[in-house]
Amino acid sequence: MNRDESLISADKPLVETVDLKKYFKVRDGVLHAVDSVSLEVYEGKTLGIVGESGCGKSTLGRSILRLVEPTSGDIRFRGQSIVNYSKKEMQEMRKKMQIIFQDPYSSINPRMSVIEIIAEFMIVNHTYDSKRACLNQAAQLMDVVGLARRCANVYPHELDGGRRQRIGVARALSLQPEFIVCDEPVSALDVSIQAQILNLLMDLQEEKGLAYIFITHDLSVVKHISQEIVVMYLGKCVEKAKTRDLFSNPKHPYTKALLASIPMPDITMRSKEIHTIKGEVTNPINPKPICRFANRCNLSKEICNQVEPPLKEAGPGHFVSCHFA
Amino acid sequence: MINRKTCPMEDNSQVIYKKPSQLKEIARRMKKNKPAVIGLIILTIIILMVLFAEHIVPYKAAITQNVKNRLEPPSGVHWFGTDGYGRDLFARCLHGGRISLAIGFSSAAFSAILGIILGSIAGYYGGFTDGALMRSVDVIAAIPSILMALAVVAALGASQLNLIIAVAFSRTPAIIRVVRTAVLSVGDQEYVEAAKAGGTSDFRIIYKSILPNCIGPIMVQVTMSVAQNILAAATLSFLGLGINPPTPEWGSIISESKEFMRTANYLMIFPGLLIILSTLSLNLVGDGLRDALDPRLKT
Amino acid sequence: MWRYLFRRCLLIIPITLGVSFIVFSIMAITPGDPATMILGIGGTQEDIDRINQELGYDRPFLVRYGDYLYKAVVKHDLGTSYQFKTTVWSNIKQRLPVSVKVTTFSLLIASMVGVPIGVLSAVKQYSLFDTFPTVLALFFAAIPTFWLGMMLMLVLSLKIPIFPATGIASWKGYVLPSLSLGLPFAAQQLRFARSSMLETIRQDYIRTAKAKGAPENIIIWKHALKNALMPIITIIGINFGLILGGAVATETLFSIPGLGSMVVTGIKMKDIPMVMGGIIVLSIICSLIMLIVDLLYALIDPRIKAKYSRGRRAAI
Amino acid sequence: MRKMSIFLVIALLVSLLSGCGSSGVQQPTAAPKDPVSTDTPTAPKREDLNLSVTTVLTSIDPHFSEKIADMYAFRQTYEGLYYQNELTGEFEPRIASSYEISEDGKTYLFKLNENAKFHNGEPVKPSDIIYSFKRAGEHPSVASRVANVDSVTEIDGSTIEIKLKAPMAAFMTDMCGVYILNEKIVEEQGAEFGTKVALAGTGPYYWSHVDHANGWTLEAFEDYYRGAADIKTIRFKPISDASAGLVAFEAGELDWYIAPVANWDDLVANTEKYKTEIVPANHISVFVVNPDANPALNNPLVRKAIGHAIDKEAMNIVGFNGLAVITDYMVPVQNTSSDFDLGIIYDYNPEKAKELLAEAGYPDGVDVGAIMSWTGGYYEKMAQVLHTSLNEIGIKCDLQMIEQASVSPNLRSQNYDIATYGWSYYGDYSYMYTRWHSSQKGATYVVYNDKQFDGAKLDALLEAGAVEMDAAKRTEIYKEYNDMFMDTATCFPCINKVQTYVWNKDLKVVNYPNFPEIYNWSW
Amino acid sequence: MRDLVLEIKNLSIRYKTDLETVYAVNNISFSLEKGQTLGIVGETGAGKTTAALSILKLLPERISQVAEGEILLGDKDILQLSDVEIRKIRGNKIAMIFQDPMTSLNPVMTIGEQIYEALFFHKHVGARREDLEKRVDEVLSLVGISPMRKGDYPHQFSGGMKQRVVIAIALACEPEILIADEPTTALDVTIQAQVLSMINELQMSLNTSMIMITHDLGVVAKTCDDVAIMYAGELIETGTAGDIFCSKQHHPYTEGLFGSIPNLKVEARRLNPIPGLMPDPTIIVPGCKFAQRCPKAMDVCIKVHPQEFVRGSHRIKCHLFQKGRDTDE
Repeated sequence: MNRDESLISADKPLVETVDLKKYFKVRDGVLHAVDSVSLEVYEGKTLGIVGESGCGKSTLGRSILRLVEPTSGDIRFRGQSIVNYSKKEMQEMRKKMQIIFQDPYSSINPRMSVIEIIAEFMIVNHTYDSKRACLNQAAQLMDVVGLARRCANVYPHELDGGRRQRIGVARALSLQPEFIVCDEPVSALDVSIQAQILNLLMDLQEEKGLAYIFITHDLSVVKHISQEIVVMYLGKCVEKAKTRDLFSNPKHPYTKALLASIPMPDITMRSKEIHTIKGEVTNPINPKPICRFANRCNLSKEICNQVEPPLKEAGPGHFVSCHFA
Repeated sequence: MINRKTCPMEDNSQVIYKKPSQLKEIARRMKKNKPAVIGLIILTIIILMVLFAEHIVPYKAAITQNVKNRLEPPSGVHWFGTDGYGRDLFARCLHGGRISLAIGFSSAAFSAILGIILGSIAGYYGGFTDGALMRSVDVIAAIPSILMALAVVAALGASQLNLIIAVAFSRTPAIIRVVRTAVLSVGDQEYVEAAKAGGTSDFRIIYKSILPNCIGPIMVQVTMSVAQNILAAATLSFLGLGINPPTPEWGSIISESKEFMRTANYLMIFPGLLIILSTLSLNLVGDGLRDALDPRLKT
Repeated sequence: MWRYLFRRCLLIIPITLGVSFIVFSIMAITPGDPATMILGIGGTQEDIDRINQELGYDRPFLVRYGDYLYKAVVKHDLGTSYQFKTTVWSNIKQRLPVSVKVTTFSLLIASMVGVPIGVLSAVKQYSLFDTFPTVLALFFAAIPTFWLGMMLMLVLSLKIPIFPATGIASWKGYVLPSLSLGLPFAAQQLRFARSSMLETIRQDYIRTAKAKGAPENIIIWKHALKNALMPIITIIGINFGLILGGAVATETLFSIPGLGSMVVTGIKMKDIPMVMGGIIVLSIICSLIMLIVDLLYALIDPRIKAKYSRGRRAAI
Repeated sequence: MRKMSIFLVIALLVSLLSGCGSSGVQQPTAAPKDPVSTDTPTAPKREDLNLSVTTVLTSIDPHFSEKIADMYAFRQTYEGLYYQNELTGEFEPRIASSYEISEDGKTYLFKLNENAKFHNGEPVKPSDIIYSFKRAGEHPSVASRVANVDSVTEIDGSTIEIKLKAPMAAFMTDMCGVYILNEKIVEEQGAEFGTKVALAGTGPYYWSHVDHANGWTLEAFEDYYRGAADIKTIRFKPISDASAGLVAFEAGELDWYIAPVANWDDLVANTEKYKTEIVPANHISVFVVNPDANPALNNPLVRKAIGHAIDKEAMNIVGFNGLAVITDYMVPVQNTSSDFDLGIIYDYNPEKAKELLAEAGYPDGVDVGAIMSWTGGYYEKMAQVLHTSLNEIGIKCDLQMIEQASVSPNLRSQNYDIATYGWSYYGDYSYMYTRWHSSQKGATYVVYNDKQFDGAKLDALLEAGAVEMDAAKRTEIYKEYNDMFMDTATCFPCINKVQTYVWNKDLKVVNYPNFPEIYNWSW
Repeated sequence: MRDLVLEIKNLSIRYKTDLETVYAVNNISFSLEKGQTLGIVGETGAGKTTAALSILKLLPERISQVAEGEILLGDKDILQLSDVEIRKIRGNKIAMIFQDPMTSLNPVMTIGEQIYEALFFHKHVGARREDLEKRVDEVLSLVGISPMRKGDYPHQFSGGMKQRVVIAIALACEPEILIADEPTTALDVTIQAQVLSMINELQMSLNTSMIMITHDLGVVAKTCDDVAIMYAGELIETGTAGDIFCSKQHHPYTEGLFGSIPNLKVEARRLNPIPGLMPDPTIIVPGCKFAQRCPKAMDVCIKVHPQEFVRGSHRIKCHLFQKGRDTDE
């Protein structure tokens, strides 16, 4: 199955953002956590968002669900703008959009038992007539995500990270959403468990036709799961392309550096010098309108420190924001 | 890893929903903490004795004056001796404990309820609500609490209820702060965000997701504040702004005994020891609770 | 840093205003009026009305409060005591040093005894050095200060007359009040220092220090203590306020002319200017102490210092 | 953990045992070593004196304050024209050396003592006396003393004429309490007078140090016209806690002390160390009943039942360790103008009280409200005893403890059911006028409206007593008043307080019921 | 010639609490050669960190207990050393880099002071303050931080820079052995690359032996000469990097680890993770600890603890290879 082609055939995006911005006021000024990011997610597909810590990827994911209110820009679900939805409308909306969090230890309430956690959303949304029905449905969801039913009345702290993350998945599924933001769902897990969860997510996608935004800092994971990737740097989208294009032909120097930095479990690569880029990520507080990567970039020229590079199309469906791409 | 003891192999097809209790876990940890157990035993004994005071010594003995038998030292008849009116000190201490503990507990409960409501509102909503609330708290907290309580009692008049209000009023800022801090720390957790994502109402988030998770520090603070309130009430009584006589209360018994310091010091020693015992045991229980609720601290 | 200091000082103003309003309100609902207080049982109703009028007590509450504020702020006049006819300020001037002395001595006892022993017992956890002070601290933390004062008086001035039971004629006069106030707080600070130290010893950087080959005493006194000191300083600051207020009972017991006993008499006598002045000064002192605590933080912890130096606070 | 718990148990036990131990053993004789008694006889003669008072100094303005603590000092520093000896009731000349009364009893002529001087050295001028009387009239706390004064005029440089509005038997007594101040100094200090050192008095001592909180000092006035005092320095120290004060006395910090009655036996047993004396004070404590408070109290039989339920004996024991004097008189028995037999006595008789109650229509008891008293001290104790006795005979009531400052407002506004209160008489039964005459608005505890009482008659008797100059007739009038008054059953005198003085055995003192004259003391 | 600097023999470590006993490290043996890097790989709870801490006797005192074994540094058994003796080794002969740079630096001391301390504790008699300060500057430049910044406090540095400081502290006394406990886990990819390459370079230039503890096979591949794979407190497979990454024979767990990592080169629809979870470390089982999860488990696996299969430098603890020792290629 060629997944990339099926992507092109999809006509309308399920979820899209247009110039989404989220600024925070902080001690020293305005933090541009997400700055004019536009992206589209198609039904049954996965959009990967990659970036290092502090690049705004989590904020982006949360803004799409309006868990943090975006500063400006538009969010559309099936073409319908949801930015100005009231609290009540949003509550309706959230049945269709869900989120899975990074940390399986802090994302589920330690004072509720497993089945309570899974049933909670159904109870508050009155998805079923009775609490009992919600609990029964929750039990079935446990089967779906591969949690033994004997764990139903157990408290989360008695479970390992993998199982806890399964609870998170089950909870996200409980309202039968069409779209899920997966905010680094596997980065806190050991590799063997990570693989279990990745498999689970992909199986569910296939089964239910879910659309994912998959946020991660791990390029190998994002390559594995997504069809299209957005690379973010300091709140900006620096490159957006189909997975295969991005890995075979990265255009932005940052993407290149990222790819080069991944330690591969392969000693044949060993002789190769590890490619490193200088410097470290800073905070996008009161950023100047210049290329945000310029100070770490090998290619940086005068223009990089003067003009902000626009996101331009450098190939079919391949967007990059660099003066030299 | 799974704790196999709590996750027994069951028939997988059957979900037996039960409301599981985490109290058991806390109780188990408390049981391992010997000082806390001792504290709890002492506290229980004191509370039981105070509750069943009427069956041990009738209240009448605490208020019946007998000037012929005044200031008798402790004996088989009067275990703690008699006071300046010839009233049985043991009965007075026992029934006085009722008032003292009632003030301690109910003012703690009062300030706990108020503190939890205001503290969680401040912590959860933040912004202006938080700012306004916390500034008022700053103001009240800037007044020395005993003086504050004194002024309130003086304004409202001395009665058990007013004493409770006064003590609670001066204690509430501390509770609000603790609750707010706890709520703030829990409010950052992702499960709160998850609850929002699931369309849970603010109220439900607070009472279902936030409060249960910060009840630990709050409980500890409240337990400790019972002890502090007993001391505060005793101090108020000692300063003469306490409960109306002849109702006994530990602080006022000590206050009355002051003049007999030289001639009958048992009058002040017994109620003093009772205050110490009850605050001590409450502190022990509070310590134990803190350790039990925060396994991190245990090594 | 200086800007922060300035800002913090400014913050004392609204707090003091708030304090004055609350106290004024409470005093206003306290039964009785100044005139009957001044006259005692003598005098006629006309006299009472006249005096109340002279004192402006017949005016509405808010007018009285506004007047009080105006005089206090613009004319630096905290009013005149109904009881003494003296200015409130002269009373405060007289009593403040006494209160500050007693409080400081108590705090010194509390800190000098509590903190080192607490640290020691944390370091020697599970040994006798830990068990014995901890148990002792548990007891002392549970003792009401006035009761401890009475016991001390009973033993140390009655049975074995070493220290005077009243007054502050010499340094000896300060011993018993300071002990009775200081010891329960010492116990509290011991407990606190101990747990704070235990908490710090568990930190990663202590492990780093150990991995460097640092000797035990350097780890404790150089690495751990400075970090553990932060919460200890907080509690010392809070305790200063508590001692200052809690000194009321002790001052009464030992007949020490401090601010606390002044306020108590004021409350009983409905001497509004006296109560207002006393509590406002006490609350300003409390605020100042908290300010000092904040500054001490900055002295100890460079992170906090950096935070203060960064100037303007976040809008959100 | 285990070690800790074992420690805890042991510590608990030890503390309990020690508690029992120290409480079980009474050591009344284990009084501390008295530093005074160890003084060697060769020690230089002392010239100073340390005293204590229970409250802090209010003011040194004798027209502003009548607080006990202040009066102690006023007695030493200020003088009136005459002085009434507390023990004998005699009038002794002070600033005035003699006086004459006109036939109609309305004009008094005082001859001033030429030697009398203010502390600043100025002689006492008639203008100072006129000024002082005027000033006293303007100060509510002492105004009643000069209420009857019509005018004060200077006759010549050493004679003063005081005209009264009406003849007044107790004028001399009242006048003794009008302290003469130096006009110049008082006016100079203005509003500040009273708050700082002022040499405005004429007494044997002058203020040398005024510190409202820490204590105040008096120095002997060397130029005093009756000769300088033996004791040169008097230091007053406020000690609010009586027990602490006694400890201070025993430690030698005080030379003379009014001991708390609870420790009296203890002190008397140590006569080799201290000297002690009990002096009946001019203070009467009473219960007042407000007949308008509620229907039950409006019933005279109920009030009388209350009167018979007052267990004065127990009150004396509880409140005064049995040292005080039980009284049925409205004024101290040692007072000459009250030397009459009582017609109505409310003795403690619970049976009779119950009968009266049944007679009043309340055989099963009745709720009369609350007994109001101020917190602490003997009033509280008396109230507690009455509370118990009343409840025993079936009169239900509460105890209402309020702050001292709130007592008078409640009494004034008739906002009480039963209250305990008391007063110190200054010498004469006519003092009753200021307490009970209906013109004394505010100060009158019970308002005798004419529905139940003959208020006019009561007032008339008080007025007659005030102007009657003949001692025997006055006694007759007051006896009639007293009988009628007691019959209303609205006020029950209980205890005539005593002063329990204890002092350094080397000190020679003359004790008075109320305030000592230290001028007469010496080492 | 194998020049061993550290040898660990039959080390077993337990944590005893009131409630339970955790068998954290069970009978592990490995050795470290001069100038070489040994990677210890394993998942959370495998006992890697416990093993590493035991080398410096840094295990929490009251609850941990070395049941048996010895740790030989030269001819001395570290476990037998007194407190004073071990202090001379810590930071001097054996240094350690910890996982979280955010918490492993003392927040109230300048970084210069913290590096200086490491030198000060092991200074030679007669070393002057200036000399030590100079060395601090040297070490700082070595890890790529300007010596100008030695008066700064940890909070003024970013995560990567802090880790550099931690490394500087570790390298200050030029230790023979460096133990790096997941040194890059808390860092971003690009920073991880920077730090890793720096560690590699420094190790080369100083000829330090290193134990690299990690859960990331990529990191191991980049940095290690020898690899030990740990599972449930046991070393189940050891060998040279070549043995682990190139050989076809593996412990099934190792295979599972490799199968769990999404490969950047090859596209696969599904990953092949190991099913199930790590066993409860409080329970001792007679057989192979991996047997419960092992797809190739045999009856014998559950009953008998497997012996080590040795093939050159490659050692595997698995029953699969017990019989077929010779049949392998």
